[in-house]
Amino acid sequence: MKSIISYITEILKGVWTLLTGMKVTAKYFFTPWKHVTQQYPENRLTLKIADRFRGEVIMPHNENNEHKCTGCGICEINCPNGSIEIITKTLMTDEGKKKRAIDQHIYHLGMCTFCNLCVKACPTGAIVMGQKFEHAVWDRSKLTKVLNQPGSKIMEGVKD
Amino acid sequence: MAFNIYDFTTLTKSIHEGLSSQLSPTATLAIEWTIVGLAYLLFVALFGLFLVYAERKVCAAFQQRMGPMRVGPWGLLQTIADFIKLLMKELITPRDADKFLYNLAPFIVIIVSFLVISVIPFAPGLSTFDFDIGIFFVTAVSSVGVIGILLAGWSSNNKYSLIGAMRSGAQIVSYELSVGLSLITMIILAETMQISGIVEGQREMWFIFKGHIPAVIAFLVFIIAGTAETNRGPFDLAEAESELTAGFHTEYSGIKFAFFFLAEYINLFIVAAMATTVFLGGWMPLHFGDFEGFNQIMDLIPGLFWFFFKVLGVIFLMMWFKWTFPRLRVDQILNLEWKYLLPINLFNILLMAAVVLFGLHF
Amino acid sequence: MDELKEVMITTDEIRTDEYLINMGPQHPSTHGVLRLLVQLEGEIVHNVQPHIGYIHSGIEKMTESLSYPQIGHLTDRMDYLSAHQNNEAVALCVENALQIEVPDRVKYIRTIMSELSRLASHQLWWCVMGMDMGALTTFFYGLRDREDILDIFEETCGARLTVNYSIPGGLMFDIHPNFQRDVKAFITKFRTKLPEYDRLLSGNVIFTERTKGVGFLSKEDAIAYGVTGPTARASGFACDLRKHRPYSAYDKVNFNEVLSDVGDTYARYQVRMQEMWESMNIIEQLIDNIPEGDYAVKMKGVVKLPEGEFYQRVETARGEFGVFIVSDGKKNPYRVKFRSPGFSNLFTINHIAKGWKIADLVAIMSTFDLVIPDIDR
Amino acid sequence: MTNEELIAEISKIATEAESKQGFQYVETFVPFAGMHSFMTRIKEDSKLAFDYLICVTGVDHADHMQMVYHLESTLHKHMMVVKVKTADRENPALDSVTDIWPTAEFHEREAYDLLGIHFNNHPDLRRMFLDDNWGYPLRKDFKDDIHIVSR
Repeated sequence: MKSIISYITEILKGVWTLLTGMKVTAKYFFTPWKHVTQQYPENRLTLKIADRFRGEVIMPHNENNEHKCTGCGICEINCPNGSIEIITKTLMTDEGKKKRAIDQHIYHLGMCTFCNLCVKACPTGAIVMGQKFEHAVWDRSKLTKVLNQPGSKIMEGVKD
Repeated sequence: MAFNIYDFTTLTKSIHEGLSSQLSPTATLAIEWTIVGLAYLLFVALFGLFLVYAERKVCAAFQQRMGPMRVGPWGLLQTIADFIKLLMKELITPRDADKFLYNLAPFIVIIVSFLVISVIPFAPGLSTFDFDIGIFFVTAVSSVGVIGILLAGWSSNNKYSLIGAMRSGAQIVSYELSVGLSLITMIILAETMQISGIVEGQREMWFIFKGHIPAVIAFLVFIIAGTAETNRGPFDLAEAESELTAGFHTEYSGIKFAFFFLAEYINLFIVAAMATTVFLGGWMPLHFGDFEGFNQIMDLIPGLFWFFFKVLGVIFLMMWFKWTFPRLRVDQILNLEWKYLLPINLFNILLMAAVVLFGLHF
Repeated sequence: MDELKEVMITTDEIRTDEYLINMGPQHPSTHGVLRLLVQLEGEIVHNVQPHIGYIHSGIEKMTESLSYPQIGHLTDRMDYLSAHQNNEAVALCVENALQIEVPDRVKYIRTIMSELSRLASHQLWWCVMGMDMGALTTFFYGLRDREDILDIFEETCGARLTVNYSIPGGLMFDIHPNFQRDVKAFITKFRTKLPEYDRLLSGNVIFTERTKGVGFLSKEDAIAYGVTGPTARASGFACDLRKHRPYSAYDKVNFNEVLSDVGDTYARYQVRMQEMWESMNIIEQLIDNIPEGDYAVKMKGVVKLPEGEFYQRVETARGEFGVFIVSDGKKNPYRVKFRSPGFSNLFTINHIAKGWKIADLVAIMSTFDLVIPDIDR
Repeated sequence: MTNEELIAEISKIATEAESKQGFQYVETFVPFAGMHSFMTRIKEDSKLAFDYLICVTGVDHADHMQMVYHLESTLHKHMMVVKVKTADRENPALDSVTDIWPTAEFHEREAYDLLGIHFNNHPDLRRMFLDDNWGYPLRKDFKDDIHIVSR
């Protein structure tokens, strides 16, 4: 007799645990407006990207097309996977001195691991992390970018 | 030709009379067969597509998602797009597969499903066969489907498929027993095995209410065993994606896979339709004893709606199971059948016999 | 325990031929590109041989040509679910070698971040555990709650998974002004969600039947095989480094080491569930008390370690993670070895899963919480 | 047990081993001939009881290979490091400690795979990550012009 009672209570307990589980899912089934899905391309305008989000390396330019990069190459040294190449040129200053300046700051987005070490190491704060994250392109060569805009100059008073 | 949404007998009769007045009896029969066959094909295809869509939306709602939203408004055309994709996919046959059996298996599975649908009464006048051993026919034919699954697993020449098929074999053969016994419980109450007779017997009160305790137990057993029969929900051992990748249909692609897929959903419909017919009064509206006004309002709703309303309710219950519970292990699934469902069922038959014998039902 | 072992089915009477099955490299339950060569008799597992190396990325070789701050960001990519703890291990090892004492603020923030990533990792483990057992709904509930932690990471660290937040000498950034508010909101919310996990899965009779008494690992075997983390603590091996060898701010908090002496799949499951509660306790103790101060020590441009050998152990979500640096005084390490918890844990699978069914093998595998890049490195 | 006591205890059971206080832990150098018996003794000695092998690392020094074993006692909670040098660099061989700590089997396989150190009496010494015809990539003289690009 005892075994029959335990047999029945075992079944009832088991069924009870199943019903508790079903209650949890039912709660969500009957509140379908609480869904967590985000419909990505449609919600683009309302999408919140954190300010610190590391999407790509960019070099901000001011309205006079000036940047802060001196071409020192510290970011190139700090990059763990060789995504940055610095090509410098020599300029003559007004006093007739030779001065090193950036010619091309080449950035291979395809190789970048977004570790932030270049931005952290930059002595003049010339490069920062941008929040753009939609980088898909059809041609891999488009992932190699030149960060300094054509014809740009270094800002007044930035020294390395 | 008067069209009565409450009773399709006039419609079918007028078609029959119209045809036989023009043609010879053989030709009439041939045309009628074609019409019925096409009607079933169309129904299965559309209802299958609908069920796939419904399953996706239901499971999405359980999981706090939105489900398909891209193809068509609210993703309504998603399953159609998927079906077109399946039609266009390459049919792959493994090199060392048993070609004949490999190609035969999906057809066995789908033909069996069609056979069982033929006895289900959708509404007054809307059923094809009405044997005096209808229930017996359902249990007999539906157990043939397992042969298709076994063949699929064996002939694919894939170890995962074979394990899946063997699990499925053990499972379906065991659960046949519970399905059969729970139906027998209700036959004691209905006193007939003819499906139209069973539905007719529920005009005043559905059997699940009429038979109270034993009927409710039989209903629960039937739903559990039926879920196991369809290889769904917590009993999807034969597919068990996290263990056997896709089980018995691992090697199938394109339309052959679609057959298995469709058969699964038709079987879902069959189990729900049988539960509806035997326990929930088929197309009969809900009646409560002496509440005349209430009963008359219920009568206004056509039988076809009642039938599908109840079927979808049962299907929802089975989907709810599937999206809540983890999967059982193969020995546990057999334990559940032989140690729990079968003894309960046998006891329940005695209980039902006593209830009927002493007239304790309502 | 002996009674439970009798449940194991022995088929001495009925014998069929053994056959081999390749589970993986592409298989839903190996959680990555891991291949298990399983020797089966019917459904019963006779032998499991893990084959690894499909995503071996040679991180140990790569580190030999990188500077110390650069090593850290590679460890994100090993055990990507414990990315912050891995970063912390490298940072602590270098700081230890250079005898740098970081400010208390750094220690507190590192501890909070470690616990947050442990929570996120355990949440994902719970999702996948449910999915391996066939309950697909768990996956979405777990991911839903994990999203909050990842948002906190994104706000403060700038990345969701490969955070690279702890660097030698401190942190990459100071915490975001909203950090404390968000973490507290998350803890409040998750305290109501975690019981739901229990109602949905832990209590479920099907789940307990499938996990209780399945896949035993004894304490002696756990130690002998070098199993660590929640997997070992479920067998009674007290190996929580946060408790026994505290680093960062773990000596300032009060928490329990979750232990169980059963050692079956269900115990491993429960230990992880309880650890989530403990992690929340730790975070709550620290979050309001983050001291003011600098978020990093000023380091030299080129970090050079003194000649010698340095070893640092931390507790990640999967177990003991070790960094062993052999330095010859140059700016690049001479040799770096990462002792990954998954590596040692994985190879007990043959020992544990022998004699159980395939379905149990899947359940046992998922309680190991394997991350394949962590094993392959 | 403090590190000084540990050094004294180790020298008591093994005279051939020379121990010193390293940067963090007690470091013991053992000649390769007696390493297996030394390892057995430190595991079985009740005062030392080093039953947990944390980490096994192979290091390629220019003229020899070195295996570094990080050990902990789960009972006494003390740690030590055992270092063993191989005689030969090109074809290094050592005794396997798999029979003492089963976990060593896989760490040794890894060392064999990446450094080419052969372990005597190892039950299953196969390559772990790489193909049989690869070199030993963690050796300092390993060259692979196709896969390794250095700046």
